Amino acid sequence: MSAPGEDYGGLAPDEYARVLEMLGRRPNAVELGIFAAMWSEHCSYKSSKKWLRTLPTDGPRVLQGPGENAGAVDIGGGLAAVFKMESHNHPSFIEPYQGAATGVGGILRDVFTMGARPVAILNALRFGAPDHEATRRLAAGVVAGIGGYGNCVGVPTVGGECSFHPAYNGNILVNAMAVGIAPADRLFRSAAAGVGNAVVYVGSRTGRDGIHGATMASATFDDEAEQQRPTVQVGDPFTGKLLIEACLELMGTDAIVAIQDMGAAGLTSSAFEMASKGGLGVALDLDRVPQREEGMSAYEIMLSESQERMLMVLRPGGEEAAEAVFRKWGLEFAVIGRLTDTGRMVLSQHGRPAADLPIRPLADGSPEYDRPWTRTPPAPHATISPDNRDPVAALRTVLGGPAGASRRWIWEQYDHTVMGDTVGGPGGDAAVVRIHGTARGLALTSDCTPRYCLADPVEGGRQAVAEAWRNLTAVGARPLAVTDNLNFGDPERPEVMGQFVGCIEGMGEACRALDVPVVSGNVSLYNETNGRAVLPTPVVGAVGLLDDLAARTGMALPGPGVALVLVGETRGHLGRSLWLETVEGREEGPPPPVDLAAERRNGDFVRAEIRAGRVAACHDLSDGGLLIAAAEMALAGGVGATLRPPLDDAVAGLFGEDQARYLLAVEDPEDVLERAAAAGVPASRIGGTGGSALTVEGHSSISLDELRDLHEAWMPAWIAGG
Amino acid sequence: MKAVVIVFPGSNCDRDARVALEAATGRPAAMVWHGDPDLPPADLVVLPGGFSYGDYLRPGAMASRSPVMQAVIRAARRGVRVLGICNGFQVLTECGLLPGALLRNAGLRFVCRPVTLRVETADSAFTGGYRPGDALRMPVAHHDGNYFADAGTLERLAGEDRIAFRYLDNPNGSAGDIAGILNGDRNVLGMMPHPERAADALLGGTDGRALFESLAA
Amino acid sequence: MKARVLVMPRSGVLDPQGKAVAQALAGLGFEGVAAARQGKVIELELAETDPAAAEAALAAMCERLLANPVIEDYTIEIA
Amino acid sequence: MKARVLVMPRSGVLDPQGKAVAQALAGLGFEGVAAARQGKVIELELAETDPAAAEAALAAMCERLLANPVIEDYTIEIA
Ligand SMILES: Nc1ncnc2c1ncn2[C@@H]1O[C@H](COP(=O)(O)OP(=O)(O)O)[C@@H](O)[C@H]1O
Ligand SMILES: [Mg+2]
Repeated sequence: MSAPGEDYGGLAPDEYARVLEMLGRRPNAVELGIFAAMWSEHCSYKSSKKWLRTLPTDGPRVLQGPGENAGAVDIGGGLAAVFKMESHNHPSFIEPYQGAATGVGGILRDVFTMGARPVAILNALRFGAPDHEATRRLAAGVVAGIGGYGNCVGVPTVGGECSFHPAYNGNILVNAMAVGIAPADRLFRSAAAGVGNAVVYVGSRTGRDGIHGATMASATFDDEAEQQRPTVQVGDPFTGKLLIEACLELMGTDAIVAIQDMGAAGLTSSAFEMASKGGLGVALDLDRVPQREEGMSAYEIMLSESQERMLMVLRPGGEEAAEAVFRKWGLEFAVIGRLTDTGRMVLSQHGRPAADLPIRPLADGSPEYDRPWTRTPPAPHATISPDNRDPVAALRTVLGGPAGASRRWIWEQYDHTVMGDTVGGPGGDAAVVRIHGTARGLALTSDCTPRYCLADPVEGGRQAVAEAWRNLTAVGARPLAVTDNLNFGDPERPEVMGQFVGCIEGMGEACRALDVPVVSGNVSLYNETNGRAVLPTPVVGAVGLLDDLAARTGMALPGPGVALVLVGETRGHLGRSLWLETVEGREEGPPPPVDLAAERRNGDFVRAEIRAGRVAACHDLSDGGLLIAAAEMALAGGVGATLRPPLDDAVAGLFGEDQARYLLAVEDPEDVLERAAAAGVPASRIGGTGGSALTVEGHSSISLDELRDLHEAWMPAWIAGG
Repeated sequence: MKAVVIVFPGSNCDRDARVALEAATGRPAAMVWHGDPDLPPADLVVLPGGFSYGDYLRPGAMASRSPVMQAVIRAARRGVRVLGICNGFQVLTECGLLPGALLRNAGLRFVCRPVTLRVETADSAFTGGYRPGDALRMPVAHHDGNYFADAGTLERLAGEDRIAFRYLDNPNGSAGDIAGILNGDRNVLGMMPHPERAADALLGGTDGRALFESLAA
Repeated sequence: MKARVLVMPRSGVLDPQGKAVAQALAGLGFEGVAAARQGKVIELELAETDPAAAEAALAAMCERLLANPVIEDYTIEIA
Repeated sequence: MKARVLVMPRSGVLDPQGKAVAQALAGLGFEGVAAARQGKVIELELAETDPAAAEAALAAMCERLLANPVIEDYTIEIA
């Protein structure tokens, strides 16, 4: 939630004035708390919605765009892929294990609330500098927490990303994405219907978890201050797993009219959203809410963020069967109210009215700001003197340091093989998860390059989408749609707002050009400490489809005697490159420009070649450029390779981060090159496989064993404190 | 062969086990809820992987006390084969069908990675499809797989040829690199690695398949 | 000198393990267990011989490592 | 009546958590920690009011569920 001001329970003065006008009286404490929660940045998207509306959200495959718990796209065979990404940045900074764990729990709920069985989790992590005093502890806790929840519920964590930068010292980012599969014609939604229908609470009991600290500190509530002190949310993945099974079991019947998980602002926002979407009212008896502790106030019950809870509207007569399902799974079940035709939310506790608020006006009347913003000035060109330093020495630095080192230490703590459908787990481009019981698969990835976004938000926004699209393409998948998690600093600062606006502009363009609508997402603002904002980090999570798992590829080189073909144009763009940052220690220059037409042309070409079975291995070029990609492919395949630098300036040719490029291992290069020429796609043969070393022609070489040790050593050594 | 898979609250490899069993036997496997006091007639009972009861208190502790386990113990005593994988192994040691205990991994972290196992004995219905010395690749995925037993027990296990598998690359600190053990009657096997996740070429290996096939034979 | 540190979930903080233990005990037929909470206990063997100094050192260890003040409370017991 | 059950790794049983605690304390500069062992503490709220009866019930709970005799010893403390 946003950082509320001191007065009016967190509302701005003009927002409070609007409350007075809407009610025609002063709100009581509970009502004020509800307004503050519903109109918080987190729940109302007041700073961002003007811009979110500019993103493309529709397409022939879209079954559900933004606005529900998760987005959904048609994946054929009568099935839908349901997915969304969400942040748990602030809670993870306060308590890394529980913050990350509850982040995973929350995003899983968003997905199974739609009627989908969760099949995969991804995570995008941003930590501060490795040598910052808090980073090690935070990283260890966050990774353990993500694993702790996902492993226990038995949903494989198949991919993600992780990077470090001092801008995250005071604000780490923990974004989790969940993907599920549902029958396409049985998606569940949250709009309440049927006056008189039961409003039902299921899951865990309500405690004083996560009630917003700053709101709690407001003048009205400091009576029993100690007792009311909010507590950190603790995840209970065991109950989470039971809740998944119980909900999916009940969803197999026709008992449910509408369902909504209790996420941020708990019962308040779930009840409000269900009623307002259905144009109805709701009357709740708070005494019936299952409570973990004695003496909880109406305010606490309404604003608790206890985990593993859901709200449902049931069909008349469905209550008994539903209760039996939840009892069988050992979960709470309580009818806590009814839908009404009054259009109001009426709460009672201990037989007395506790709140009475109009639903539609509160929902529709939520503030929307057109925050002032300034466009990020173009980054001056970085002068990089061309020289012929040894590219292999630079490779050692990049691959053996925090930016380029293997993330194995992270993903080995995640069960990525449970559910028996992980065809491609972490360590490749996109992860590939089989659609259970079929020969088809989903390709999944998450990407963002914040250092590009900082230098040029529009290019950075474009690039995040393009890289995600490329990762899907690199395994042979057809990109379907994306979700996003927009992590930025304080939107009340025009520079930050300018970054936000720029990134969205770039993302929207790329989504249109690459035909991937945004079907869900999340915005996390105010990620800053003492006026220092995080790097603009619009993480893109993308989902693609493989119609035939046999026609896919991975990045492992297949063996000796295969040609390496570079697809896409190499200009040697070193501005904002990993090389410039890690080898030269300079964060300078504009990021590489993204040519969306070239992305599309090159990607469509590569995908067609993969599907035709002409590609033995493929890796898209991103962070670190060509030589890093070649090294990763050689390590994955356990076979060496020799590479000819594509430019005279070897460093620029090997480390430039020009976009829209792929490195392919192919049996018949002439054939592929001919086809590329016919399609207008730049491609050239730049080397071949063999031996047990990676060699740069005209320079030096490094054995795979040494390369592997370098690549694998950094992260475990760092965590161990070395 | 009639196989039964027990579902505890928090089991999460129950479906995976069923898929592998059905592929090997060509017959549907029955899923039995932990609260059932009885088992349907079966030749094989599988206790699947997962986090029964969240692994709270001790992994497998609460599951080993569920109603269905009394029936499983009786069946095992009658000679019905019982296979415990991962959390199922933990349940088997907790209920006393197998000796020893599974402690927290020596590295204190959850570990999910492919490991290499050496088949130590082919003398059981589970391992009859392998030869002693065979090296098998299959994944582990656990937080508490560090096998412990007192010296006497370890000696007896080895002396009675009851060590089914040892790790060649011990991922968790297990005593004697033990990855799986048999009971004295050789009809109960507990193992930490997941053979059901290594029974499909698409998922990167089929070394686990022979275990299910030899049970089905 | 031997010492013992007890680290418990703070009151109000959800304790899924304790909840599961209470339920399991009830399931086994143990009646009258109204609530259970689970924490950890760390037994330490200290070179320090002065109780007051030991207590101070233990408090520092709890603050820095043994307990997580956001969700846990600790108690120090010196033998 | 409140009671407390302490469950510790038996001597001779490897205690990776205790070992890690001792190492981490040394790493943080706490000297003179010769050894550390980590176990569990379970605090129970019992309906029983007779200490002897409570003790007997707790012993039964430990035997049946709370401790695993292969690896753990338990101690019962009644408030
Ligand atoms: N936090 C993480 N969780 C799981 N997998 C991760 C994580 N961080 C990185 N990975 C995996 O490591 C590999 C390399 O990541 P990255 O360099 O971001 O890939 P790319 O550049 O292809 O997008 C990917 O397979 C990714 O899924
Ligand atoms: Mg990639």
